[in-house]
Amino acid sequence: MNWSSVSDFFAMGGYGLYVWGSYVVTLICIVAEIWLISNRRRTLEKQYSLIRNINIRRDKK
Amino acid sequence: MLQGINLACTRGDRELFKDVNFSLGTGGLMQVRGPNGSGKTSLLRMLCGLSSPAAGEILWCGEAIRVLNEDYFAAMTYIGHLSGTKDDLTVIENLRISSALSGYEISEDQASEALENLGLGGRERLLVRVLSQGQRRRVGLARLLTCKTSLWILDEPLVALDAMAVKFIQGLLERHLQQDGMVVMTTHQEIDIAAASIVQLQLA
Amino acid sequence: MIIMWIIKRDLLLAIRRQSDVLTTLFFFVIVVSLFPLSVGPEMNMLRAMAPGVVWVAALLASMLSLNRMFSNDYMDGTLEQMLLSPQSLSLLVLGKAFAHWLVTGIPLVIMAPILGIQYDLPAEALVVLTLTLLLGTPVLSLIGAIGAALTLGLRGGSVLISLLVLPLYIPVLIFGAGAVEANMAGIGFDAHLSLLGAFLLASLALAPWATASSLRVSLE
Amino acid sequence: MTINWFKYSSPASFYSLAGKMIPIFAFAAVISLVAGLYVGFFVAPTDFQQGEAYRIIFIHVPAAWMSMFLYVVMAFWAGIGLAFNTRLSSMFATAIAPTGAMFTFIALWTGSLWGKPMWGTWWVWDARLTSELILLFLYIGFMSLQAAIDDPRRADKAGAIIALVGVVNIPIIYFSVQWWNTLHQGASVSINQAPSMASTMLLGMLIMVFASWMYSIAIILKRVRVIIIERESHTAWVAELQKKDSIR
Repeated sequence: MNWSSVSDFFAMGGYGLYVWGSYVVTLICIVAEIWLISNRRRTLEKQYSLIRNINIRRDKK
Repeated sequence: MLQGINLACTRGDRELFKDVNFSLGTGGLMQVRGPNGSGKTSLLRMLCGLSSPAAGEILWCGEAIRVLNEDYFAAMTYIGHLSGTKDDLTVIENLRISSALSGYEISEDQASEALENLGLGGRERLLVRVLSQGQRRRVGLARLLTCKTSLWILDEPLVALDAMAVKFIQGLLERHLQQDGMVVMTTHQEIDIAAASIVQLQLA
Repeated sequence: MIIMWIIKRDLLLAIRRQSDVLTTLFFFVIVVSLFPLSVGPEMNMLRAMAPGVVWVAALLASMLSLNRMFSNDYMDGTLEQMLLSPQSLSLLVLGKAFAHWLVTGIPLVIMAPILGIQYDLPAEALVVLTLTLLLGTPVLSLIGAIGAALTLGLRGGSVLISLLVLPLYIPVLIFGAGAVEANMAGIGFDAHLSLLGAFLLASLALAPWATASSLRVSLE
Repeated sequence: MTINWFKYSSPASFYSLAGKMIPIFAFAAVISLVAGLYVGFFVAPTDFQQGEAYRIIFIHVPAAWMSMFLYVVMAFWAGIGLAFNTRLSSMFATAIAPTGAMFTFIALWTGSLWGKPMWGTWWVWDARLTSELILLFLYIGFMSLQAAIDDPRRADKAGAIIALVGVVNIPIIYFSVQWWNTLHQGASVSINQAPSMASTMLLGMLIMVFASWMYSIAIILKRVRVIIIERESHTAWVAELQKKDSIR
């Protein structure tokens, strides 16, 4: 085991800022990418249910 | 011979036309009709190979034009709704250069003669920018007199022309058709052109 | 010869519209002259900076005129005619790129030694600078033609061209400016020149073809 | 059992296939990520030269590799789309670009954060970092060109041409930058050559590379599915999907 305590783990031998700065930004990028795609998908789904509702209404008439 | 098989054209999500079929033999004239936005210009651009159809195939003498490419261009002249002239060149320079681009290098005399025929005699040395719309159109059309191609594809060739010029173009087209040429054109004006066979293509 | 016609045509047009040529040239001169004003007139520093400054200014200047390369022809319909020419389109494009170089590249090459004097470059370095520009500017026109063809008729096309084309200019910039620096440092610069020559040959072989396909895509 | 691979080259059948594949790749990505981080932080020893700072390697190197691989893969699919006029391959190229750009950005960011303790500055014109920066420009150029074109068919083809031009240029650019770098500064501590890399370090890095691959495949498939729906919204099969409410 490399680390004697949790704070030791976060300090990263004095390089905490650099190491965690890298990992956190990477995490943010990945989360943002997943969120953006899901968002794009949701708007599409909304659009489609809208189109479908219009079609159903037209069919009923 | 020019053939179109099941041609379709889409603009974005919208389908302009589909299942367009035709066959045009030597000496034949095809008039493409239809309201604005029905895809007349799109069809002509397809026929001359500028754009490819969304579906279907265009054949020239039995071979697909997208395979023939330059061999097809050598047999075809397209005059679009843009005049195809440079404002900063003189009338005669324009004609000689556009003729050379289509593979027919002509001398000054030949160019002058063609321009004379189209009623532009005496204006050869003027810059095109000072000409009127109709005169520019004539400079563009002058290429028909200098190129010895068999298929002409003309997009609204008569627009902005006066009665005299319309008559001249009409005669020119008839002569071309008599010599076993082919013409595909769109026009809003009603004109009678005598031809061995006339195909009317109506786009919805 | 078709290529001669196209070169003649573009040169005629350039002569009748001299402002286009002059804008490029003055842009080049002004950009180069601005640097001493921004970093100070210290001659040793200017001498060290000169190759880079002149080269970057040349890149920007030749890019300035790129979007006019095809857009005028596109607007008046003459580009359509070129695409439907029975001649090979790559050859026509080569002619147009050559004309573009004659009109924008050559003035830069001629002007560069004069601007180099402003930066107190030694005589030999001036010769090398001119040589590198002579070999490098045609590459700029050839690669730029691809960008110009791809962005034809697009909104914000001129900004887009710089995004597409500038990264591709980097090797020319590195070896162009590098040759002059190597010469001033007393190292041989033959390798730089032969690499620039290789870039020129490679872009002569590939760029017209890529530009021709781009034009077909853009006009569809 | 024989699989009709040709069948999957049409967007319609690929759409459902991709839907089934995404969870598999996402699962593989998560598992290998956890394993890689565990090896990276708890098994791999402290580097005697760089201390703990070297642990940035576990994302920097995979990100740098991915950014370059993805550009080549993107250009490959774009080229296939251009040559054979297959819609799906062009859509793939479009879907790969943002992920590639993201990895390029991560490589730059982590490189800079690593450079600070090692070189004392946030940015060094080191050959690797400079090439990554230029690669980012190439990705941005590709994406902005596609974004500026309204007609998807033209966007695909134009994007393909610039991607292919880019892929031809990347080795030249990389080589030029390398040359330029050696001329202008002596050999400095290069990021990617830890002189004596412990085998556990290498193992951790390789697992992270695998995780990046799995993540990229999953996210690109996800994006391709969205693009398919956007592009093919007018076709019969998408209408069919809507009716059955099975767009998911």
